[in-house]
Amino acid sequence: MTCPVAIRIQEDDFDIAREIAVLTRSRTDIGAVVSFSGICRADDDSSKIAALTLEHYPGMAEEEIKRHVDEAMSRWPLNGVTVIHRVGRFMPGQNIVLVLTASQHRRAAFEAAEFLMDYLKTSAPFWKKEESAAGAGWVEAHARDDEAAARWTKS
Amino acid sequence: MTCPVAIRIQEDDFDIAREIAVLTRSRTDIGAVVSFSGICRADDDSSKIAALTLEHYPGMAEEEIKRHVDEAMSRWPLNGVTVIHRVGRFMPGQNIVLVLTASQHRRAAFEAAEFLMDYLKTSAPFWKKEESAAGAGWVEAHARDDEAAARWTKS
Amino acid sequence: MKVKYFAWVRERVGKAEEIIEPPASVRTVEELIAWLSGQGEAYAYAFEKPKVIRTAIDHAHVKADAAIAGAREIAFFPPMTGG
Amino acid sequence: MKVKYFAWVRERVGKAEEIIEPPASVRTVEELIAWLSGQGEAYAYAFEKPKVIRTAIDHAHVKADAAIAGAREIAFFPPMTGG
Repeated sequence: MTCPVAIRIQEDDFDIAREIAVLTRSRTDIGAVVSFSGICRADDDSSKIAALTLEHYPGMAEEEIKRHVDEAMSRWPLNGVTVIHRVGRFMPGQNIVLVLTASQHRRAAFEAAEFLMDYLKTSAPFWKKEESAAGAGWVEAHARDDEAAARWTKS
Repeated sequence: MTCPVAIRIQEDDFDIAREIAVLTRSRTDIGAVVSFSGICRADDDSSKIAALTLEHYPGMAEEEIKRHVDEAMSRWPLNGVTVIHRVGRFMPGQNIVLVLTASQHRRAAFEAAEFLMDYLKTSAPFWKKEESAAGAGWVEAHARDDEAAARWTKS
Repeated sequence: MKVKYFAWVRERVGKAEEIIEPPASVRTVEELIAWLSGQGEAYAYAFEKPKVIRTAIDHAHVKADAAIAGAREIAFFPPMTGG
Repeated sequence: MKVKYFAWVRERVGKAEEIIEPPASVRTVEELIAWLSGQGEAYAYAFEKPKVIRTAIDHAHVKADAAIAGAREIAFFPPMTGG
Protein backbone atom coordinates (compact mmCIF):
# COMPACT_ATOMS: atom_id res chain seq x y z
CA MET A 1 0.00 0.00 0.00
CA THR A 2 1.46 3.33 -1.06
CA CYS A 3 0.97 6.12 1.45
CA PRO A 4 2.46 9.40 0.24
CA VAL A 5 2.95 11.90 3.05
CA ALA A 6 3.16 15.67 2.64
CA ILE A 7 3.89 17.98 5.58
CA ARG A 8 4.19 21.69 4.98
CA ILE A 9 4.41 24.76 7.17
CA GLN A 10 3.76 27.83 5.12
CA GLU A 11 2.45 31.38 5.16
CA ASP A 12 0.40 30.92 2.00
CA ASP A 13 -3.15 29.68 1.95
CA PHE A 14 -3.91 26.13 0.82
CA ASP A 15 -6.38 24.85 -1.77
CA ILE A 16 -8.23 21.82 -0.41
CA ALA A 17 -9.45 20.63 -3.81
CA ARG A 18 -5.92 20.78 -5.19
CA GLU A 19 -4.49 18.90 -2.20
CA ILE A 20 -7.16 16.18 -2.49
CA ALA A 21 -6.48 15.92 -6.23
CA VAL A 22 -2.75 15.47 -5.57
CA LEU A 23 -3.51 12.74 -3.03
CA THR A 24 -5.99 10.78 -5.15
CA ARG A 25 -4.70 11.41 -8.69
CA SER A 26 -4.54 8.28 -10.84
CA ARG A 27 -5.25 6.00 -7.90
CA THR A 28 -8.21 3.64 -7.65
CA ASP A 29 -7.50 2.11 -4.24
CA ILE A 30 -8.81 5.07 -2.20
CA GLY A 31 -12.43 4.83 -1.08
CA ALA A 32 -12.50 7.57 1.53
CA VAL A 33 -10.90 11.00 1.90
CA VAL A 34 -11.43 13.08 5.03
CA SER A 35 -10.35 16.69 5.19
CA PHE A 36 -10.25 18.88 8.24
CA SER A 37 -9.79 22.61 7.87
CA GLY A 38 -9.23 24.78 10.88
CA ILE A 39 -10.34 28.36 10.41
CA CYS A 40 -9.66 31.55 12.40
CA ARG A 41 -12.86 32.44 14.28
CA ALA A 42 -13.94 35.92 15.33
CA ASP A 43 -15.19 34.65 18.68
CA ASP A 44 -13.03 32.81 21.13
CA ASP A 45 -15.71 31.76 23.60
CA SER A 46 -15.41 35.06 25.48
CA SER A 47 -13.68 37.82 23.50
CA LYS A 48 -14.02 39.20 19.97
CA ILE A 49 -10.91 38.42 17.95
CA ALA A 50 -9.56 40.91 15.42
CA ALA A 51 -6.57 38.83 14.31
CA LEU A 52 -4.51 35.81 15.25
CA THR A 53 -0.76 35.39 14.92
CA LEU A 54 0.72 31.90 14.65
CA GLU A 55 4.32 31.34 15.74
CA HIS A 56 6.11 28.01 15.38
CA TYR A 57 9.38 26.27 16.13
CA PRO A 58 10.92 25.68 12.70
CA GLY A 59 12.42 22.24 12.36
CA MET A 60 10.78 20.76 15.41
CA ALA A 61 7.28 21.53 14.12
CA GLU A 62 7.81 19.48 10.95
CA GLU A 63 9.49 16.66 12.87
CA GLU A 64 6.78 16.51 15.51
CA ILE A 65 4.03 16.38 12.87
CA LYS A 66 5.99 13.68 11.04
CA ARG A 67 6.19 11.59 14.22
CA HIS A 68 2.41 11.74 14.59
CA VAL A 69 1.79 10.99 10.93
CA ASP A 70 4.04 7.92 11.30
CA GLU A 71 2.08 6.93 14.40
CA ALA A 72 -1.21 7.35 12.49
CA MET A 73 0.14 5.22 9.63
CA SER A 74 1.05 2.47 12.08
CA ARG A 75 -2.44 2.55 13.61
CA TRP A 76 -4.62 2.80 10.50
CA PRO A 77 -4.30 1.48 6.94
CA LEU A 78 -3.81 4.85 5.22
CA ASN A 79 -3.32 5.58 1.54
CA GLY A 80 -2.18 9.16 1.93
CA VAL A 81 -1.73 11.94 4.49
CA THR A 82 -1.30 15.68 3.99
CA VAL A 83 -0.80 18.15 6.81
CA ILE A 84 -0.46 21.87 6.11
CA HIS A 85 -0.11 24.35 8.98
CA ARG A 86 0.01 28.02 8.19
CA VAL A 87 2.01 30.56 10.19
CA GLY A 88 1.78 34.36 10.23
CA ARG A 89 -1.09 36.73 10.95
CA PHE A 90 -4.68 35.77 10.18
CA MET A 91 -8.05 37.48 10.09
CA PRO A 92 -11.29 35.76 11.10
CA GLY A 93 -12.49 33.51 8.29
CA GLN A 94 -8.99 32.62 7.08
CA ASN A 95 -7.65 29.07 6.92
CA ILE A 96 -5.09 27.99 9.53
CA VAL A 97 -4.61 24.26 9.22
CA LEU A 98 -5.46 21.40 6.87
CA VAL A 99 -5.32 17.68 7.58
CA LEU A 100 -6.17 15.23 4.80
CA THR A 101 -6.32 11.48 5.20
CA ALA A 102 -7.10 8.89 2.55
CA SER A 103 -7.90 5.25 3.10
CA GLN A 104 -9.78 2.34 1.61
CA HIS A 105 -12.56 2.68 4.18
CA ARG A 106 -14.07 5.69 5.90
CA ARG A 107 -13.46 4.72 9.52
CA ALA A 108 -9.67 4.74 9.20
CA ALA A 109 -9.72 8.09 7.37
CA PHE A 110 -11.98 9.71 9.99
CA GLU A 111 -10.08 8.38 12.98
CA ALA A 112 -6.64 9.20 11.61
CA ALA A 113 -7.69 12.78 10.80
CA GLU A 114 -9.13 13.32 14.26
CA PHE A 115 -6.07 11.74 15.89
CA LEU A 116 -3.74 14.02 13.92
CA MET A 117 -5.74 17.14 14.79
CA ASP A 118 -5.82 16.23 18.49
CA TYR A 119 -2.04 15.86 18.50
CA LEU A 120 -1.40 18.93 16.41
CA LYS A 121 -3.31 20.91 19.04
CA THR A 122 -1.41 19.60 22.03
CA SER A 123 2.03 18.58 20.88
CA ALA A 124 3.08 20.35 17.68
CA PRO A 125 5.10 23.46 18.60
CA PHE A 126 2.78 26.24 17.43
CA TRP A 127 1.49 29.14 19.51
CA LYS A 128 -1.38 31.52 18.90
CA LYS A 129 -1.51 35.15 19.92
CA GLU A 130 -4.88 36.86 19.76
CA GLU A 131 -5.56 40.51 19.09
CA SER A 132 -8.81 41.87 20.46
CA ALA A 133 -10.21 45.17 21.69
CA ALA A 134 -8.65 44.31 25.06
CA GLY A 135 -5.17 44.11 23.50
CA ALA A 136 -2.97 41.23 22.42
CA GLY A 137 -2.46 38.06 24.41
CA TRP A 138 -1.23 34.51 24.04
CA VAL A 139 -3.98 31.91 23.81
CA GLU A 140 -4.00 29.55 26.76
CA ALA A 141 -4.03 25.80 26.20
CA HIS A 142 -7.43 24.21 26.74
CA ALA A 143 -7.86 21.25 29.08
CA ARG A 144 -10.37 19.86 26.54
CA ASP A 145 -7.56 19.58 23.99
CA ASP A 146 -5.41 17.56 26.38
CA GLU A 147 -8.38 15.32 27.09
CA ALA A 148 -9.01 14.90 23.37
CA ALA A 149 -5.41 13.82 22.80
CA ALA A 150 -5.47 11.51 25.83
CA ARG A 151 -8.33 9.51 24.26
CA TRP A 152 -5.86 7.97 21.82
CA THR A 153 -3.61 6.53 24.50
CA LYS A 154 -6.42 4.48 26.02
CA SER A 155 -7.32 1.32 24.18
CA MET B 1 -26.59 29.97 15.38
CA THR B 2 -27.27 29.78 11.65
CA CYS B 3 -26.95 26.32 10.18
CA PRO B 4 -27.66 26.27 6.44
CA VAL B 5 -28.37 22.78 5.15
CA ALA B 6 -27.95 21.63 1.56
CA ILE B 7 -28.96 18.15 0.43
CA ARG B 8 -28.59 17.20 -3.21
CA ILE B 9 -28.88 14.00 -5.19
CA GLN B 10 -27.35 14.48 -8.60
CA GLU B 11 -25.59 12.81 -11.50
CA ASP B 12 -22.97 15.54 -11.82
CA ASP B 13 -19.71 15.58 -9.93
CA PHE B 14 -19.22 17.96 -7.00
CA ASP B 15 -16.45 20.44 -6.27
CA ILE B 16 -15.40 20.19 -2.63
CA ALA B 17 -13.64 23.56 -2.56
CA ARG B 18 -16.73 25.27 -3.99
CA GLU B 19 -19.03 23.57 -1.49
CA ILE B 20 -16.79 24.55 1.43
CA ALA B 21 -16.65 28.12 0.11
CA VAL B 22 -20.46 28.25 -0.05
CA LEU B 23 -20.69 26.98 3.52
CA THR B 24 -18.11 29.33 5.02
CA ARG B 25 -18.48 32.45 2.85
CA SER B 26 -18.63 35.70 4.85
CA ARG B 27 -18.93 33.85 8.15
CA THR B 28 -16.48 34.19 11.01
CA ASP B 29 -18.11 31.85 13.52
CA ILE B 30 -16.88 28.62 11.91
CA GLY B 31 -13.68 27.17 13.35
CA ALA B 32 -13.78 23.68 11.87
CA VAL B 33 -14.89 22.18 8.58
CA VAL B 34 -14.77 18.43 8.00
CA SER B 35 -15.32 16.95 4.57
CA PHE B 36 -15.78 13.33 3.71
CA SER B 37 -15.62 12.20 0.12
CA GLY B 38 -16.49 8.66 -0.82
CA ILE B 39 -14.82 7.47 -4.00
CA CYS B 40 -15.47 4.47 -6.26
CA ARG B 41 -12.68 1.95 -5.65
CA ALA B 42 -11.37 -0.60 -8.15
CA ASP B 43 -11.10 -3.27 -5.47
CA ASP B 44 -14.00 -4.40 -3.37
CA ASP B 45 -12.09 -6.57 -0.91
CA SER B 46 -12.34 -9.61 -3.22
CA SER B 47 -13.16 -8.69 -6.84
CA LYS B 48 -11.85 -6.13 -9.34
CA ILE B 49 -14.52 -3.54 -10.09
CA ALA B 50 -14.90 -2.10 -13.59
CA ALA B 51 -17.83 0.18 -12.78
CA LEU B 52 -20.48 0.89 -10.16
CA THR B 53 -24.09 1.91 -10.72
CA LEU B 54 -25.94 3.81 -8.02
CA GLU B 55 -29.74 3.58 -7.90
CA HIS B 56 -31.86 5.53 -5.43
CA TYR B 57 -35.44 6.04 -4.30
CA PRO B 58 -36.26 9.60 -5.40
CA GLY B 59 -38.12 11.54 -2.76
CA MET B 60 -37.43 9.18 0.09
CA ALA B 61 -33.65 9.50 -0.32
CA GLU B 62 -33.76 13.28 0.21
CA GLU B 63 -36.20 12.95 3.11
CA GLU B 64 -34.19 10.23 4.82
CA ILE B 65 -30.97 12.25 4.55
CA LYS B 66 -32.83 15.32 5.88
CA ARG B 67 -34.02 13.34 8.91
CA HIS B 68 -30.44 12.38 9.74
CA VAL B 69 -29.14 15.89 9.17
CA ASP B 70 -31.82 17.15 11.60
CA GLU B 71 -30.77 14.49 14.08
CA ALA B 72 -27.11 15.55 13.69
CA MET B 73 -28.07 19.19 14.25
CA SER B 74 -29.89 18.26 17.44
CA ARG B 75 -26.87 16.34 18.72
CA TRP B 76 -24.04 18.71 17.81
CA PRO B 77 -23.75 22.51 17.58
CA LEU B 78 -23.34 22.73 13.80
CA ASN B 79 -22.89 25.82 11.66
CA GLY B 80 -23.58 24.16 8.33
CA VAL B 81 -24.16 20.79 6.69
CA THR B 82 -23.94 19.77 3.04
CA VAL B 83 -24.69 16.28 1.76
CA ILE B 84 -24.35 15.44 -1.94
CA HIS B 85 -24.97 11.91 -3.16
CA ARG B 86 -24.38 11.11 -6.79
CA VAL B 87 -26.38 8.54 -8.76
CA GLY B 88 -25.62 6.94 -12.10
CA ARG B 89 -22.69 4.88 -13.36
CA PHE B 90 -19.18 5.45 -12.00
CA MET B 91 -15.68 4.34 -12.83
CA PRO B 92 -13.03 3.66 -10.18
CA GLY B 93 -11.57 6.94 -8.96
CA GLN B 94 -14.79 8.91 -9.38
CA ASN B 95 -16.55 10.70 -6.52
CA ILE B 96 -19.75 9.17 -5.15
CA VAL B 97 -20.67 11.06 -2.00
CA LEU B 98 -19.74 14.23 -0.13
CA VAL B 99 -20.57 15.12 3.47
CA LEU B 100 -19.49 18.52 4.80
CA THR B 101 -19.96 19.66 8.38
CA ALA B 102 -19.01 23.01 9.88
CA SER B 103 -18.87 23.89 13.54
CA GLN B 104 -17.17 26.15 16.02
CA HIS B 105 -15.02 23.29 17.30
CA ARG B 106 -13.50 20.31 15.55
CA ARG B 107 -15.01 17.53 17.66
CA ALA B 108 -18.60 18.35 16.67
CA ALA B 109 -17.67 18.62 12.99
CA PHE B 110 -15.84 15.27 13.02
CA GLU B 111 -18.52 13.39 14.92
CA ALA B 112 -21.43 14.78 12.90
CA ALA B 113 -19.71 13.90 9.60
CA GLU B 114 -19.01 10.36 10.74
CA PHE B 115 -22.56 9.98 12.09
CA LEU B 116 -24.03 11.15 8.79
CA MET B 117 -21.86 8.80 6.76
CA ASP B 118 -22.72 5.84 8.97
CA TYR B 119 -26.43 6.52 8.49
CA LEU B 120 -26.13 7.23 4.79
CA LYS B 121 -24.59 3.78 4.41
CA THR B 122 -27.26 1.90 6.30
CA SER B 123 -30.47 3.87 6.03
CA ALA B 124 -30.54 6.15 3.00
CA PRO B 125 -32.25 4.35 0.09
CA PHE B 126 -29.36 3.92 -2.34
CA TRP B 127 -28.16 0.67 -3.87
CA LYS B 128 -24.91 -0.19 -5.61
CA LYS B 129 -24.50 -2.61 -8.47
CA GLU B 130 -20.96 -3.66 -9.34
CA GLU B 131 -19.63 -4.66 -12.73
CA SER B 132 -16.60 -6.93 -12.70
CA ALA B 133 -15.04 -9.59 -14.91
CA ALA B 134 -17.42 -12.06 -13.24
CA GLY B 135 -20.46 -10.05 -14.42
CA ALA B 136 -22.75 -7.57 -12.69
CA GLY B 137 -24.14 -8.00 -9.20
CA TRP B 138 -25.77 -6.01 -6.43
CA VAL B 139 -23.44 -5.13 -3.57
CA GLU B 140 -24.41 -6.83 -0.32
CA ALA B 141 -24.78 -4.79 2.84
CA HIS B 142 -21.84 -5.11 5.23
CA ALA B 143 -22.35 -6.07 8.87
CA ARG B 144 -19.58 -3.59 9.70
CA ASP B 145 -21.76 -0.75 8.39
CA ASP B 146 -24.66 -1.78 10.65
CA GLU B 147 -22.25 -1.93 13.57
CA ALA B 148 -20.88 1.52 12.70
CA ALA B 149 -24.39 2.99 12.67
CA ALA B 150 -25.32 1.21 15.90
CA ARG B 151 -22.51 3.03 17.73
CA TRP B 152 -24.57 6.22 17.66
CA THR B 153 -27.54 4.73 19.48
CA LYS B 154 -25.45 3.79 22.50
CA SER B 155 -24.60 6.59 24.85
CA MET C 1 -52.15 1.50 -3.38
CA LYS C 2 -48.92 2.21 -5.24
CA VAL C 3 -46.04 -0.21 -4.75
CA LYS C 4 -42.42 0.45 -5.76
CA TYR C 5 -39.52 -1.95 -6.09
CA PHE C 6 -35.82 -1.14 -6.06
CA ALA C 7 -32.50 -2.83 -6.88
CA TRP C 8 -32.73 -6.62 -7.19
CA VAL C 9 -36.32 -6.68 -5.92
CA ARG C 10 -37.19 -4.51 -8.94
CA GLU C 11 -35.19 -6.74 -11.26
CA ARG C 12 -36.83 -9.90 -9.95
CA VAL C 13 -40.39 -8.56 -9.98
CA GLY C 14 -39.69 -7.21 -13.45
CA LYS C 15 -41.17 -3.77 -12.91
CA ALA C 16 -40.34 -0.61 -10.97
CA GLU C 17 -43.85 0.16 -9.73
CA GLU C 18 -47.47 -0.86 -9.99
CA ILE C 19 -50.88 -0.33 -8.43
CA ILE C 20 -52.08 -3.26 -6.33
CA GLU C 21 -55.34 -4.04 -4.57
CA PRO C 22 -54.72 -6.60 -1.85
CA PRO C 23 -57.74 -8.03 -0.02
CA ALA C 24 -58.85 -6.38 3.23
CA SER C 25 -57.43 -9.32 5.21
CA VAL C 26 -53.91 -8.12 4.34
CA ARG C 27 -53.18 -5.69 7.17
CA THR C 28 -49.42 -5.61 7.78
CA VAL C 29 -46.26 -5.34 5.71
CA GLU C 30 -45.53 -8.97 6.50
CA GLU C 31 -48.94 -10.05 5.25
CA LEU C 32 -48.56 -7.92 2.14
CA ILE C 33 -45.23 -9.59 1.35
CA ALA C 34 -46.85 -13.03 1.81
CA TRP C 35 -49.73 -12.01 -0.45
CA LEU C 36 -47.40 -10.60 -3.12
CA SER C 37 -45.36 -13.83 -3.04
CA GLY C 38 -48.46 -15.63 -4.23
CA GLN C 39 -48.91 -13.39 -7.28
CA GLY C 40 -46.69 -15.45 -9.58
CA GLU C 41 -43.19 -16.80 -9.99
CA ALA C 42 -41.50 -13.42 -10.35
CA TYR C 43 -42.96 -12.25 -7.03
CA ALA C 44 -42.20 -15.56 -5.32
CA TYR C 45 -38.57 -15.17 -6.42
CA ALA C 46 -38.34 -11.51 -5.38
CA PHE C 47 -39.75 -12.21 -1.93
CA GLU C 48 -38.27 -15.69 -1.38
CA LYS C 49 -36.36 -14.45 1.68
CA PRO C 50 -38.86 -12.06 3.27
CA LYS C 51 -36.56 -11.26 6.20
CA VAL C 52 -34.02 -9.68 3.87
CA ILE C 53 -36.60 -7.32 2.35
CA ARG C 54 -36.76 -3.75 3.71
CA THR C 55 -39.97 -1.77 3.48
CA ALA C 56 -40.85 1.92 3.46
CA ILE C 57 -44.34 3.35 3.75
CA ASP C 58 -44.72 6.87 2.39
CA HIS C 59 -40.93 7.37 2.37
CA ALA C 60 -40.28 6.20 5.94
CA HIS C 61 -38.68 2.91 6.99
CA VAL C 62 -41.13 0.55 8.71
CA LYS C 63 -40.90 -2.89 10.30
CA ALA C 64 -42.60 -6.08 9.12
CA ASP C 65 -45.45 -5.71 11.60
CA ALA C 66 -46.33 -2.15 10.49
CA ALA C 67 -49.95 -1.61 9.43
CA ILE C 68 -50.45 -0.75 5.76
CA ALA C 69 -53.82 0.97 6.27
CA GLY C 70 -53.82 4.45 4.75
CA ALA C 71 -50.50 3.96 2.94
CA ARG C 72 -50.22 5.87 -0.32
CA GLU C 73 -46.93 4.33 -1.42
CA ILE C 74 -45.20 1.20 -0.22
CA ALA C 75 -41.66 0.40 -1.36
CA PHE C 76 -39.76 -2.89 -1.13
CA PHE C 77 -36.00 -3.10 -1.49
CA PRO C 78 -32.86 -4.92 -0.30
CA PRO C 79 -30.67 -3.58 2.53
CA MET C 80 -29.23 -0.25 1.46
CA THR C 81 -25.66 0.07 0.18
CA GLY C 82 -25.23 3.77 -0.54
CA GLY C 83 -22.67 6.21 0.76
CA MET D 1 24.63 24.89 24.22
CA LYS D 2 22.04 26.73 22.19
CA VAL D 3 18.81 27.72 23.93
CA LYS D 4 15.63 28.86 22.14
CA TYR D 5 12.57 30.57 23.54
CA PHE D 6 9.08 30.75 22.01
CA ALA D 7 5.82 32.65 22.48
CA TRP D 8 5.56 34.45 25.83
CA VAL D 9 8.73 32.81 27.15
CA ARG D 10 10.55 34.51 24.26
CA GLU D 11 8.82 37.82 24.94
CA ARG D 12 9.65 37.71 28.66
CA VAL D 13 13.27 36.66 28.22
CA GLY D 14 13.56 39.32 25.53
CA LYS D 15 15.36 37.20 22.97
CA ALA D 16 14.61 34.28 20.68
CA GLU D 17 17.82 32.37 21.23
CA GLU D 18 21.22 32.49 22.84
CA ILE D 19 24.26 30.40 23.70
CA ILE D 20 24.53 29.54 27.39
CA GLU D 21 27.19 27.82 29.46
CA PRO D 22 25.63 26.50 32.64
CA PRO D 23 27.95 25.00 35.29
CA ALA D 24 28.53 21.23 35.26
CA SER D 25 26.32 20.85 38.35
CA VAL D 26 23.28 21.65 36.16
CA ARG D 27 22.29 18.21 34.89
CA THR D 28 18.55 18.17 34.23
CA VAL D 29 15.99 20.36 32.52
CA GLU D 30 14.58 21.26 35.91
CA GLU D 31 18.01 22.33 37.16
CA LEU D 32 18.61 24.31 34.00
CA ILE D 33 15.33 26.19 34.46
CA ALA D 34 16.28 26.97 38.08
CA TRP D 35 19.71 28.17 36.96
CA LEU D 36 18.25 30.34 34.16
CA SER D 37 15.78 31.88 36.64
CA GLY D 38 18.80 33.24 38.52
CA GLN D 39 20.22 35.01 35.43
CA GLY D 40 18.28 38.24 35.92
CA GLU D 41 14.79 39.68 36.23
CA ALA D 42 13.72 38.84 32.67
CA TYR D 43 14.58 35.17 33.22
CA ALA D 44 13.00 35.10 36.67
CA TYR D 45 9.79 36.45 35.10
CA ALA D 46 9.85 34.02 32.15
CA PHE D 47 10.38 31.01 34.40
CA GLU D 48 8.32 32.15 37.40
CA LYS D 49 5.98 29.16 37.01
CA PRO D 50 8.41 26.41 36.01
CA LYS D 51 5.66 23.75 35.89
CA VAL D 52 3.96 25.56 33.03
CA ILE D 53 7.11 25.58 30.90
CA ARG D 54 7.48 22.89 28.25
CA THR D 55 10.91 21.81 27.08
CA ALA D 56 12.29 20.20 23.96
CA ILE D 57 15.79 18.83 23.54
CA ASP D 58 16.97 18.57 19.95
CA HIS D 59 13.40 18.93 18.65
CA ALA D 60 11.82 16.29 20.90
CA HIS D 61 9.58 16.92 23.90
CA VAL D 62 11.22 16.00 27.21
CA LYS D 63 10.16 16.01 30.85
CA ALA D 64 11.61 18.13 33.64
CA ASP D 65 13.86 15.33 34.87
CA ALA D 66 15.47 14.74 31.47
CA ALA D 67 19.27 14.95 31.37
CA ILE D 68 20.67 17.81 29.33
CA ALA D 69 24.04 16.19 28.70
CA GLY D 70 24.87 16.11 25.00
CA ALA D 71 22.02 18.42 24.03
CA ARG D 72 22.75 20.61 21.02
CA GLU D 73 19.59 22.72 21.28
CA ILE D 74 17.20 23.19 24.17
CA ALA D 75 13.92 25.04 23.69
CA PHE D 76 11.55 26.47 26.29
CA PHE D 77 7.95 27.40 25.53
CA PRO D 78 4.42 27.53 26.92
CA PRO D 79 1.88 24.75 26.30
CA MET D 80 1.22 24.55 22.57
CA THR D 81 -1.88 26.08 21.00
CA GLY D 82 -1.59 25.27 17.32
CA GLY D 83 -3.98 23.47 15.05
